[in-house]
Amino acid sequence: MKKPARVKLKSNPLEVVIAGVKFKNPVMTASGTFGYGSEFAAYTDLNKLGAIVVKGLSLKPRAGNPGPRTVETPCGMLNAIGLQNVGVDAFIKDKMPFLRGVDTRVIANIFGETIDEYAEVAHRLDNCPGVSALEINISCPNVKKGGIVFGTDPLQAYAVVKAVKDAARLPVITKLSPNVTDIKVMVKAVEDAGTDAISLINTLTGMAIDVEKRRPYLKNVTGGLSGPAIRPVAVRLCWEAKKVARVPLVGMGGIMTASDALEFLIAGADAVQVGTASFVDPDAAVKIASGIADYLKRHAMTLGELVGSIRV
Amino acid sequence: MKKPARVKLKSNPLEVVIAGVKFKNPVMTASGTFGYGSEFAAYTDLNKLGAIVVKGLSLKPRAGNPGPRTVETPCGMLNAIGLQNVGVDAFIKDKMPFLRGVDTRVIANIFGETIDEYAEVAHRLDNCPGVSALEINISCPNVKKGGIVFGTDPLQAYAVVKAVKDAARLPVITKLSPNVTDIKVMVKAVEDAGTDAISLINTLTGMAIDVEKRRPYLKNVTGGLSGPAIRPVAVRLCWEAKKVARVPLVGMGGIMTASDALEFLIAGADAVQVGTASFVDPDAAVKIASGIADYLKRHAMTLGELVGSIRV
Amino acid sequence: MKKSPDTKAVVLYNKEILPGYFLLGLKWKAAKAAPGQFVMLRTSGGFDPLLRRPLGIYSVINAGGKKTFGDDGIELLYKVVGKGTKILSQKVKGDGIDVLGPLGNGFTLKAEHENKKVILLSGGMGMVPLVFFAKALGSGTALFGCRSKAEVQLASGFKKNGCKLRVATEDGSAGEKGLATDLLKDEITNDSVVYACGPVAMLKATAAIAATVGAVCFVSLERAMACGIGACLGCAVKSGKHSGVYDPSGVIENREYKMVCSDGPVFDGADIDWEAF
Amino acid sequence: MKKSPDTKAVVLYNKEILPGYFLLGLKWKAAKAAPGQFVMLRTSGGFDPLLRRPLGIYSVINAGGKKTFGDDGIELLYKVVGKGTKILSQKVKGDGIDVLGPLGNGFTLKAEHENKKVILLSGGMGMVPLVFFAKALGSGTALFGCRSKAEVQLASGFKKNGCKLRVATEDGSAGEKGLATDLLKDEITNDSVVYACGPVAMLKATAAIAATVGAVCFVSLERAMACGIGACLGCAVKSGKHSGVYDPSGVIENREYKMVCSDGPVFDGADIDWEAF
Ligand SMILES: Cc1cc2nc3c(=O)[nH]c(=O)nc-3n(C[C@H](O)[C@H](O)[C@H](O)COP(=O)(O)OP(=O)(O)OC[C@H]3O[C@@H](n4cnc5c(N)ncnc54)[C@H](O)[C@@H]3O)c2cc1C
Ligand SMILES: Cc1cc2nc3c(=O)[nH]c(=O)nc-3n(C[C@H](O)[C@H](O)[C@H](O)COP(=O)(O)OP(=O)(O)OC[C@H]3O[C@@H](n4cnc5c(N)ncnc54)[C@H](O)[C@@H]3O)c2cc1C
Ligand SMILES: Cc1cc2nc3c(=O)[nH]c(=O)nc-3n(C[C@H](O)[C@H](O)[C@H](O)COP(=O)(O)O)c2cc1C
Ligand SMILES: Cc1cc2nc3c(=O)[nH]c(=O)nc-3n(C[C@H](O)[C@H](O)[C@H](O)COP(=O)(O)O)c2cc1C
Ligand code: FES
Ligand code: FES
Repeated sequence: MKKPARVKLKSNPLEVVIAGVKFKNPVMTASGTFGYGSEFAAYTDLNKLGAIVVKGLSLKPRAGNPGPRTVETPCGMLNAIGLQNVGVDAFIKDKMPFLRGVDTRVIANIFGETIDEYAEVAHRLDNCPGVSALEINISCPNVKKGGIVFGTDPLQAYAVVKAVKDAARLPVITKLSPNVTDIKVMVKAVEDAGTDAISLINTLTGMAIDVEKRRPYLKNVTGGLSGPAIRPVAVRLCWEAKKVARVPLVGMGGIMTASDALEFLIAGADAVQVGTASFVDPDAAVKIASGIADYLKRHAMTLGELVGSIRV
Repeated sequence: MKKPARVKLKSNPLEVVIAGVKFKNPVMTASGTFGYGSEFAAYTDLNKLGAIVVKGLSLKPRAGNPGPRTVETPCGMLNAIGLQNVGVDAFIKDKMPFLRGVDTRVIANIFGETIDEYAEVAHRLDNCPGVSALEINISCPNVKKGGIVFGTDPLQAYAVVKAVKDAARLPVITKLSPNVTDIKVMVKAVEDAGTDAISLINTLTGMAIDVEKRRPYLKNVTGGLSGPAIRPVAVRLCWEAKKVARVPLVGMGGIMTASDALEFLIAGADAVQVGTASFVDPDAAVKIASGIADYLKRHAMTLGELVGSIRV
Repeated sequence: MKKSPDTKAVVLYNKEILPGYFLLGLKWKAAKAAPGQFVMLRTSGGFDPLLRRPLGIYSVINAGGKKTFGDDGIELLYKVVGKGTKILSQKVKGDGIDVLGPLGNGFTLKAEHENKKVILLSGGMGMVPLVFFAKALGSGTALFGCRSKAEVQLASGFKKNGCKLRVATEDGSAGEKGLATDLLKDEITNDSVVYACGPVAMLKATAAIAATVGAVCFVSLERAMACGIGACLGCAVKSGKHSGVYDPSGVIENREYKMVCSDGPVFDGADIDWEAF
Repeated sequence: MKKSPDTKAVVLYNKEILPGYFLLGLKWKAAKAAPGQFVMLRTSGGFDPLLRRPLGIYSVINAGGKKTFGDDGIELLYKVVGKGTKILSQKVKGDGIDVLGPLGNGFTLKAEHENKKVILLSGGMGMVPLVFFAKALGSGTALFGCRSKAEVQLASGFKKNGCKLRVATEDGSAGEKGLATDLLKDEITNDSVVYACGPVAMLKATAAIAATVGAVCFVSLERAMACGIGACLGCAVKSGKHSGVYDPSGVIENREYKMVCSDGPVFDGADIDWEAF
């Protein structure tokens, strides 16, 4: 036992391989909460991130929803951005050069109003140097067409993932919605379609009302709830997904600290994503990665031993 | 317009009729968070409550789950009580005499492991003086049999409600689970079965992990998430249910203040229930009722005008 | 039917008596309390932390009593362990705090135990209710265990209140090296009555030792609490009326759940299913 | 690539200058700021409130400058409106506060506007960035509107910084009775450049008045902000490059969304789709 331990000390104890891609640590920034990476360059060391998952990309640029688009709720926030983004071509042309200069992995979060659109976006990213994987957003609750429909119907989810797998050679992570009766059905559907990994959870659909105006705070009426408020639901879904999943899981939902991230890893996630926390502290993801390293050292465990180590 | 306004001033502006039952105000205490009422007698004026919904009752007394049964989460708490209760007969014999002495409505929350058990509990309460309505808990996530299975499957939900309606003449409120893909399907199912009103939401299923011990905090592993954290989800579900519901709605989930309660009323609930807030402040429900009265006065509105007044 | 009782307390002082340990004096009208009772207090006006925090009562301040502040009130003694106690430690004189209580059933010396040898056994913050109880008793043998010398001062109240005090530290830096239950083994006889409060492992061992020698023992338990008044049924411990001797190797079946907040926090040590804790 | 910049500020003072209005002096290394920029600060260490709060910069404190505290830092002026500002108001000298910034693009007097008549128009707390701007300009006409006499003092900084000040109160209890935009109608000519900050209705009216007389106008907007650095895309306002005159009755189509935090908070008033606000 002693020899391998010494070998491990020399290598990177946080390294993790998901869907064939090696990440320097299991802490990624969640899509939509970290822009295209450059926005955070002045506030954190991007080179210390496991990966940057960029804002959801569609075929054409999207203007997004009218404002107000966000509102704070107890230990959380609602957002209805409406997937405003520069479009996949502008992303490849204008955003990737910066990202290629960062020593981290780039995961492109993709979105479409139709299955064909998903496939086309995936296809265009497939040949873009520096993109390590695709994350399929089948679960965004804030757009009229697509999004949540694909994310709550196993047949539709299957079709989207299948189309993306056929259109691209890049590893595919499918991001699931929590707004379903049984996450296990969704896990099986996207696995059957060939997804290489699963990330969860996207936001819970919520709503907040300005009682003085008797109007919803968000122009879009409903929005996606994120932040620490949803963490117990996210950990539970991650743990339920783990029971049936054959592919690696990437857990998220309300991770603010290393301890929060550890809950997901212990529940069975191979990696985590940090979302809303980056708004509160732009350096959160980096701090969380180092907190996980501290924990592993303190408990003399490897990351592999930690993942799924929950005893119920 | 002036005359009716003066008439209204003399009557009770908070009075509301739900399923044929008149309540002095639209603020009830939620099942499981207010014991059998007597526990709170020293801390609040029970006579000022719209109704007391008692802890879920089963046919036989239930011991409940081993502890720990609760854990705090960000702006919320998880519970896995396991429906510990004295059983319907002891309730009628030992708890009702006290409750009959309180000048408020009593709603009996009922639960069964089988459809027959639901029907039998309902039947025994049907002849108990002082019980004004039944609330069917088809949505408790913390017991092995029954509970959540009935609450997430429209056919099972239909069967439970139908059986209770056939077994009792008391008005029936069916309490829905938020852990479903489409609340509208559940609304329709229980309406078709003849429910007189719908209450929502019960807790969201969640989980929290002690990362030092790498064990779930709750002995039951998962538990029900309640408190302000879930309010945006609850308001959204209430608003969605309202779009299709023909029967009155009783909204709940994270109501801590009058303003929170108003969100539900504005979204379309005819009344609200206050749960976790009573732990934080045993007088919360009474304060919320008086806060709603203040709001109506300040905005020169009737309760009827307020309900469903949201403009989207 | 009573209206809401007075839950409004005002901070008289909030002193760090040892690093991380605070003595909180509260002016509070509702300050009628018995040893072993506790209060539930809101540490913040917001909802994170959401729930009240349970704290044992360390002493009662009576206008005109020994400690005179011109006010009735209570003293709490707490250790900063998480976000609630952290926020509490930042309160200053004059701040308002919402306090519910006094709650639960505390320590009492029953008539049938009056001639027995009284042992007050505590570990760490478990001394809080027992120092209060010592004041009521005016005598007894106090056994106190803690990590090291730094915390020994916590037990000074026992001596002030007329008890003989023996201390054990885990690292041997003060008193005897070892656990409070090691001292207990010295002191206990079949004619002792033991009152204990501290970590669950200590209480479990205490119940076993008492059962072995045939002594009576009462323990004050801790559980995460949401309501503190017996309503949420969250603070359950497996228990039950039985009169047999506690057998740590056996499993006691068919025990009811008791609520720590309203049935306790003080229980007969023989009445707890320690295996299920 | 930079590591995390210094976000640690320390409270120098936090004075209630008017009931409900606080002047907060922060010692802060990162205190390089231009008028109209803002900071995002964490009001509590917990997660309720969760998000940072945006506050405009009222002045920069320079060691050796006019206001000498021996420290570099900034001054913020805020009104207590909700839970975040409430918590903020309880901070005392020496407390740490986490501050991100300075953020956004503020007010500048462009070369092509240097010979125009400068009007600084503000309502309520909207005076904050404009008093700072006035200091940089050293002259100009300041128009300030507020509810009543009690708040007039907020505008005193304009005079100190060399501006002519005219005040309007809604209730007529001080200055002229009416709105700041009533004063604007008096003062504005086609050769004016107006800088405005305040309630959205005021800004909308200002843009309309400026468009009518053919003046240039810049407005500082407010939106709920999650990140403050252009990443969440939450603080969007409908805008777009166009050079026509603003027509409040018409709808301007095909305008892009701009982010208040990173594209603004100061925008050309003619560049905002006021109907969609
Ligand atoms: C009846 C009773 C009387 C008590 N009397 C005292 C007292 O006199 N002085 C004192 O310092 N403490 C006392 N405690 C413990 C005290 O309630 C906890 O330390 C406090 O609630 C922690 O709150 P927090 O927000 O600071 O910590 P949290 O952030 O909630 O948690 C920090 C750590 O403390 C643990 N913890 C949380 N709640 C409890 C709890 N109820 N019991 C045990 N561990 C807990 C958590 O597991 C975690 O590891 C008492 C507890 C009970 C049930
Ligand atoms: C760029 C910018 C600069 C600002 N500069 C200042 C300043 O210098 N001084 C100052 O006092 N205030 C300023 N504000 C407004 C300030 O951010 C809000 O008053 C503050 O965030 C309220 O926080 P709270 O937690 O106290 O209130 P909350 O509890 O969040 O809300 C209380 C009330 O304030 C409203 N509110 C919340 N957030 C905002 C917001 N961002 N803008 C407008 N209304 C809001 C809510 O709708 C609610 O009615 C600025 C806002 C922006 C966007
Ligand atoms: C402002 C905002 C924008 C988001 N945009 C996207 C998106 O474009 N694509 C996506 O898959 N998820 C998006 N999400 C969801 C997050 O990636 C993440 O799943 C969710 O916020 C839960 O994690 P958190 O609680 O850590 O924020 C967004 C979330 C927020 C708050
Ligand atoms: C400790 C606890 C026990 C509960 N027990 C029951 C129950 O017996 N029957 C039931 O229908 N709901 C039960 N609930 C759910 C509540 O009635 C309510 O639906 C939920 O807590 C959401 O409301 P809140 O956020 O205001 O607490 C319980 C909730 C809590 C916190
Ligand atoms: S804490 Fe609620 S029953 Fe004990
Ligand atoms: S606040 Fe996030 S983009 Fe402006």
